[in-house]
Amino acid sequence: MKTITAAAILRETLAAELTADPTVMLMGEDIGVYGGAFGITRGLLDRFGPQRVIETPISENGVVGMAIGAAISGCRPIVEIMFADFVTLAMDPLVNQAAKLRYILGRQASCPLVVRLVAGGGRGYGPTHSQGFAAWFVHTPGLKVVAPSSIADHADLLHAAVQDPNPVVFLEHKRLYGWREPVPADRPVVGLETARTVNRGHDLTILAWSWMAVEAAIAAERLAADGITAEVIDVRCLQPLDMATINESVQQTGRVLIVDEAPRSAGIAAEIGCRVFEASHEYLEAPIRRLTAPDIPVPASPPMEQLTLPDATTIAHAAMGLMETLQ
Amino acid sequence: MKTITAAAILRETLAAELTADPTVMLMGEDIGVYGGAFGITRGLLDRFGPQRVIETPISENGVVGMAIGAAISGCRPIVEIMFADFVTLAMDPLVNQAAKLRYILGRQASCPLVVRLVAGGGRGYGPTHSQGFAAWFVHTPGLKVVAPSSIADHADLLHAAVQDPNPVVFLEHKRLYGWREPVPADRPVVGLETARTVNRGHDLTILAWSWMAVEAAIAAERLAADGITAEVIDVRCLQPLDMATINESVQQTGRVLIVDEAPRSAGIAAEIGCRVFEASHEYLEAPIRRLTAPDIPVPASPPMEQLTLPDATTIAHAAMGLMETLQ
Amino acid sequence: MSQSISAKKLRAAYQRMLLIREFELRVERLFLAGKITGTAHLCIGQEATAVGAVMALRKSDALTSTHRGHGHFLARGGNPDRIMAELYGKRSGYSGGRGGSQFMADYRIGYLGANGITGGSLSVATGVALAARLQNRSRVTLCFFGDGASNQGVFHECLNMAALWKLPVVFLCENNGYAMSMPVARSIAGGSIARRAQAYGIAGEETDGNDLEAVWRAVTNARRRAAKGDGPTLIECHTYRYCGHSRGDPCVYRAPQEKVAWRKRDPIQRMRRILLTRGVLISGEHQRLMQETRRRVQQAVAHAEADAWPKASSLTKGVFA
Amino acid sequence: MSQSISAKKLRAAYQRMLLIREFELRVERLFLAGKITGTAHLCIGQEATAVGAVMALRKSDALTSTHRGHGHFLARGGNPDRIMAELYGKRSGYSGGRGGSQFMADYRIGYLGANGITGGSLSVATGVALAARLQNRSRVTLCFFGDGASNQGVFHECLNMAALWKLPVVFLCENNGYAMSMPVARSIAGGSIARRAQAYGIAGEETDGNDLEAVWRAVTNARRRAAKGDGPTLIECHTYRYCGHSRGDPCVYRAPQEKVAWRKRDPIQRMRRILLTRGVLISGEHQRLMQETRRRVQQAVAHAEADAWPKASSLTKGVFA
Ligand SMILES: Cc1ncc(C[n+]2csc(CCOP(=O)(O)OP(=O)(O)O)c2C)c(N)n1
Ligand SMILES: Cc1ncc(C[n+]2csc(CCOP(=O)(O)OP(=O)(O)O)c2C)c(N)n1
Ligand SMILES: [Mg+2]
Ligand SMILES: [Mg+2]
Repeated sequence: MKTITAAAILRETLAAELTADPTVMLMGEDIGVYGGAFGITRGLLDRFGPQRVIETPISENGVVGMAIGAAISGCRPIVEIMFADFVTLAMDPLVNQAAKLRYILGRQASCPLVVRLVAGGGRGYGPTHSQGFAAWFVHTPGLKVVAPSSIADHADLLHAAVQDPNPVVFLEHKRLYGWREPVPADRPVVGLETARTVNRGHDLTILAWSWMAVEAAIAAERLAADGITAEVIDVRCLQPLDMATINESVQQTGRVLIVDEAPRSAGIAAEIGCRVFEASHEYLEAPIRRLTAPDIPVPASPPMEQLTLPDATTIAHAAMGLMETLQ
Repeated sequence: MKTITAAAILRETLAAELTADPTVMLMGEDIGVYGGAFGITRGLLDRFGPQRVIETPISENGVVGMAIGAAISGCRPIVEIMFADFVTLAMDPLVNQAAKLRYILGRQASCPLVVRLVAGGGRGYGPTHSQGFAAWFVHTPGLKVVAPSSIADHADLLHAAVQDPNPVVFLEHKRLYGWREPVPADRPVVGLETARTVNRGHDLTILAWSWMAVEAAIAAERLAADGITAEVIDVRCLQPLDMATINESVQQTGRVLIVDEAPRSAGIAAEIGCRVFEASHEYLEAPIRRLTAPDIPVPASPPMEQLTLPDATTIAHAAMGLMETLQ
Repeated sequence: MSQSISAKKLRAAYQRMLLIREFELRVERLFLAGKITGTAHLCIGQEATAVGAVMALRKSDALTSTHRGHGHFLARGGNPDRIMAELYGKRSGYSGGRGGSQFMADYRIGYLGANGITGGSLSVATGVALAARLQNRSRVTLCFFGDGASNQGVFHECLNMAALWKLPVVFLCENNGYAMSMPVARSIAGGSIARRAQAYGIAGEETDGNDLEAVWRAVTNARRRAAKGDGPTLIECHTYRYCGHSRGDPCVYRAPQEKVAWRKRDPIQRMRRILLTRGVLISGEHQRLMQETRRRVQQAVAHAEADAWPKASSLTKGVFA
Repeated sequence: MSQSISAKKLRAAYQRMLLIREFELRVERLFLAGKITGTAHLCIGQEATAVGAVMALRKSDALTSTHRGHGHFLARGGNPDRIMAELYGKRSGYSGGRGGSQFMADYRIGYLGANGITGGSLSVATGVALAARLQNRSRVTLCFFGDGASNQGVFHECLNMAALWKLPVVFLCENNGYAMSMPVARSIAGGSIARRAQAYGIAGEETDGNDLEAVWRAVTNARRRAAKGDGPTLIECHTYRYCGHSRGDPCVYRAPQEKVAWRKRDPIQRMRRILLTRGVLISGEHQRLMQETRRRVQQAVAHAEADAWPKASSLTKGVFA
C-alpha cells in the first residue's frame, strides 16, 4: 500500500479531475508556478496550461463570483482560498448567490463549484490565518460542507465534491498537508453525506473531523491502554450530516464526546450535540460533552495556541471524565 | 405610558445618543434625506448635519472597515446595513479586524462599533433580503450580539450597545419596526448580557428572541387558554448569553422549547440547547425541542415564507407536543 | 462605425419598450392595490437602455441583470405571464414563486437573472465570459449594473480581471442619476463612471441611455470587440427612472423639475417621433400597439391571478441538485 | 516643490534603514533556526520606502501597515525588543504574543498595526482619516499597501470615499513587482497603479521607492495636500524585496538576474554613497553604525529569548474591553 501525504494526494486528485473532465478548472492566488501557498497545485500549471489553471489577482470576492458564473456555464471550477480566513471576503457570492441558485431557480441552474479552504490552527500563523468557519457554511442552506481527515478521504471526498452538482465548501486542514498515511489503491466509493468509523469501541463515542479526528484516534489509543475502548467517528461530512452512523454508535456506547477546534459558541459541535440528543437521548448514560476551543481568537504564541486547541491529551482527559459521569 | 413603534424608538434613541455624545456618528446607505430604507434615521441628517450622519456609497466592506478606523480613533460609529443580507460583504472587517482588535492588541485598542442589521423574514422580500446570520456572529469571538424584541429593549439595548466599548452586532427585525407597545418612561438599566422574562409559567419554558419572542408571547396566551402556562424568555442577548436566567427557568419547568427563525443547522438554538442540556439535564422532564426554519433559503412567495418561519401557531403546537412527551 | 437598425427591428424594439412600460406601470398599481407584496424596483423611463442593449446581442449571448430587472428580462423575451406570476409568488413564476422580483432567470434564453445584491451580477457575468473563453464559445456576456453598483469593490475586481484576460464581456452601467436616494454627484468621485475604464486600459464610453439607437450602437460595437478577443468595454448609459426607487419611495431627494425635464427626453415618445418621421410607424398605429400591449399585460395579470400557489409539500425540496 | 532633508535627519534615516535591514536578516535566520515559528514577511530591499515615507509624517499622524510590517513599525520608532518578542510569541511582545508578525501595533506612536488581510488596512486607514476630519484634528493617515492589495475591491471603495470626502489620507503602494508569485504585469490591468488615481479625480504619482529622498518628497507633498483639505493622494513606490514572499518561498517565479539588477539599486548602499558624497557620513563610520545596529538587534534577540511565555491563565482574558 502506498504511503502518501494529504498535500500529495490532493495534488494527484486535482490532476486526475483535470485529466478526466475538460470542464474542470482551477482558480486561485499563486496556484501557478508557485503551486499555491501550500504547494497543493504544484506542477499543474505546467501540465494543464493557463486555461485550466487560472491564477488570479488578490480579489477573493470577484474570483468566487466568477467561479459561480463559470459553474452555471457548464464548467466545474475549483477555487483555492489560500487561508480559510480570507473567505470572509467571498461570503456574499457564496451565500447570496451560489447557495441559493438551485433552490430558487430550479433545475435550469446547477452550480458545481468547489471552494477549497485552507483551514485550522496549530501552526502559529496567528488569529487571521487559523480559522475555518465551517459552522457558518453549515448554517447556510444550499452549501455542502466537507472536512476530511484520512488521507484517502482527501482524494475520495475531493473527487465526490468535484462530481457533485452543488456548491461544496471543502475544508483542508493545514496540519494534514504533511501527514502521511498508507492509502489502499482499491477503495469503496465515498459519498458526501457519510461519516467514517475510525475504530470500534463500546465505552464511548468520540465524534471529530479534520485534524481533530487524528487527535481523537491518538486519544483512543491512549484510552485503550487504560482499558477504555472509544469508538471514534470521523464525521467528515458536516452538511448534510450522517446522523445514522453517529446515532447508531451513540446508542451502543451511551456516551458521546464531540470535538471541534473551532470556537465553542454556535459551532458544529452544538448542532451535532442537539441532533444526537434529539434522536438518542434515551440511550445516553452520561451528558453529551463538547470539547472545543474557547470563544477566543486563535493566539499566535505557540504555547497559547496549544492551550486553545483540543488535542489527544485533552480529548483523552475529557473522555475519562465522561466515563466517570453518570446520567 | 406612551405607545411607540420600534422604528420610532430607535430613531429617538439614535437622536439621544447623537445629542449626548459628540463622538457618536452614523454611517450607512441612504440614511440622510431618505432616512434609511426603513425610515429609522429620518430627520437625523437635518438635526445633526452631514458630519455626524454620514451617507455612504454602496460599499459595505469599505464602510464597515472605515467605521472600525473611526472607532479606534475615539469615535462611536453606528453603521446601518440596509438588509442584514448585505453584511456578507463586510464579514472581513467585522471578523478579521473588529472582533480581534481587543484580544490581540490589548488595552490600547478599543473598538466601540455598533453595526445595525435589518434582519429577518416575513415581509416577502425574498431569499437575499430576509436573512440575519446571528449565528455567524455568535460563532465569532470578540463580537457581542443583540437581538431585541420588546420596544423598550430597542431603546435600552441600543443605548447599551452604543455605550459598550466593544463591537456589537445589533439585529433589528423588520417586522418589529411597525410594532407598537407601551413603553414606561422609567425603566431599569438593561445590560448586554441579560435575558428578559416575558411572562411567568411553570409548565414549560419557551426561549425566543427578536420577532420570534413576539410570536412566542402570543403562543403563550393561546396555551394559557388550554391550561398550559408557558414561561417565555426573550433571550435578546445572544452573545454573551444569559444562561443563569435561562437555566433557572428550565430547572423549574423541566421542559424547554427554543424558537429561532433562522435555518436550523448550527444555529443559535443548537448552542442554547446544548448549554441548557449541559447545565440542566438532570432537571429535564422531556427532551429539549428546537423549532426553527428548515435548512432552506427563505422563499419570497407569501404562503411559502409563512410555512418556513415559526409563528405563534407552530410554537403553540410544538409546546403542546412537548407537554405530551415524557423524558 | 455607422450602423443602422432595420425598420422591422426598430418597430419590434418600440413594441418591446411599450411592453416594459405598461408592464411596470401595472406592477406599480398591483403593489398599491396589495396584490403583490414584498418589493420590486421598476424601470419606468429606462426602457431604451434595456431594449437597445439587449437587441445588440445574439441568441447565443448571455446577460445578467440587477434588482431592477423586469425590463431586461422582457427585452430578452421573458414571458410576461411567468414574470408576473413570480411577482405574485405563484407556481408558474420563473422561480416557482421562490425568488420574487429580484431573483428570477431563464437560462434557456441566456437571461441569467436578476440579482438582489447590488453589484452581485458583476462577478457572475465576468465568470460566464471566462467560461465562454475556455469553452471556445462565441458567447458574449452583457452585464447590466447601476451607478450605485459601480461603487462596490467587486466592480474594480471584475473590471481588472476582465481587462487582464480580455474577456468577452460588456459592462453596461445604467446611470439613472441615483442609487436609491444617493445622487451620482455625491457618490462617484471623479464624476464619470465610463472614465474609470481608463484605469484598466479598456474602452469606456458614455452614451444617451434614452436613445435606443445610440445604446444599440454602443453595445453592438462593444459586442464586436468582445467577440473578436479585444476585451471588455465599459458603457455608461445616462438615463432616469421616473418612479421611486422601490415601493413607497416618496422621492424627496430629487426636485420635481428634474423629472419634468427628463420626461421631455422620454425614450418611448422620442422613439415614436422618430418612427413616425421615418414612416416606420403610421399615425394612429401607436394606439393600436398600446391596446395590444395592455391586453398582453392584462393577460399576464389574469394568468398570475389564476395561477396556483406553490405546493406546500415542495417547501423543502430542491435545495440541492 | 523643492525640499530637502537636514543632514541630521538623513543620518537618522540611514541608521533606521540599517536597523530594519539587520533586524529582518536576523529574523530570517531565526526562522531557519526554528527559533521563530508561524510566518513572517520580510521587507529586505524595501527600507527606503518605509523610512522615507514615515519620516514625512508628524508625531500626531497615524499610519497603517501590512503583512510586511516590521520595517514600517521600526521606521516609526517601534521597540525592536518588543517586536522581536512578539515574533517569538513572548509575553512582552507588542501583542503579548497573541498576534505574531502580522498583528501588532503601538497606538501611542500612531502605528495602528500590521494586517494579516491583504488590503485590510485600506479601510481602517480611511476611517482613521474620517475620524480626524470629524474631530478637527490635524492628523494625516498614511496607509501602506502592496501592489497585490490594490486589486482588492476595498481599494476602490476606499479611494472613492476618500476622494469624495477629501479625507486626509495618503495611500502609499509599495509596488515591489510581485504579490507573492504574481507579477504586476499579470495582475494590474492597465499597468499602472498610480494612474488609477485619475479614476477618482485625485492626485497620483509614481516614484522610485529605493530613493529615500524621492519617497520622502512625495509623501511630504501628499501630506501637505491632505492636511490642507485637498484630499488623498495615491503614491506608487517602485521597489523590490530581495527575500522570498515569506519563509520557504524558493522564488521560482522570478529570474535571478532580476534580483542582481535590483541589488545595484540597493536603497541602503545608494544612501550610503550619497551621504558619503555629501559628507554626512565619514568614511569608515558605516562600520561603526553597522556594529551598533547589530548590537541593537542582538539585544532584541536576547530580550526575546529571555522573555517569558504568556501566562496560561491569561488565555481567555481580554476578549472584550
Ligand atoms: C449589497 C447591497 N447593498 C445595498 C442594497 C440595497 N439597494 C438595492 S438597490 C440600491 C441602489 C442601487 O443603485 P444603482 O446601482 O444605481 O441601481 P438603480 O436602483 O439606480 O437602478 C440599494 C442601495 C443591495 N440590494 N445590495
Ligand atoms: C485577503 C487575503 N488574501 C490573500 C492573502 C495571502 N497573501 C498574503 S500577502 C499576499 C501578497 C500580497 O502582495 P502585495 O500586496 O503586493 O504585498 P507584498 O507581499 O508584495 O509586500 C498574499 C496573496 C492574505 N493575507 N489576505
Ligand atoms: Mg442608479
Ligand atoms: Mg507586492
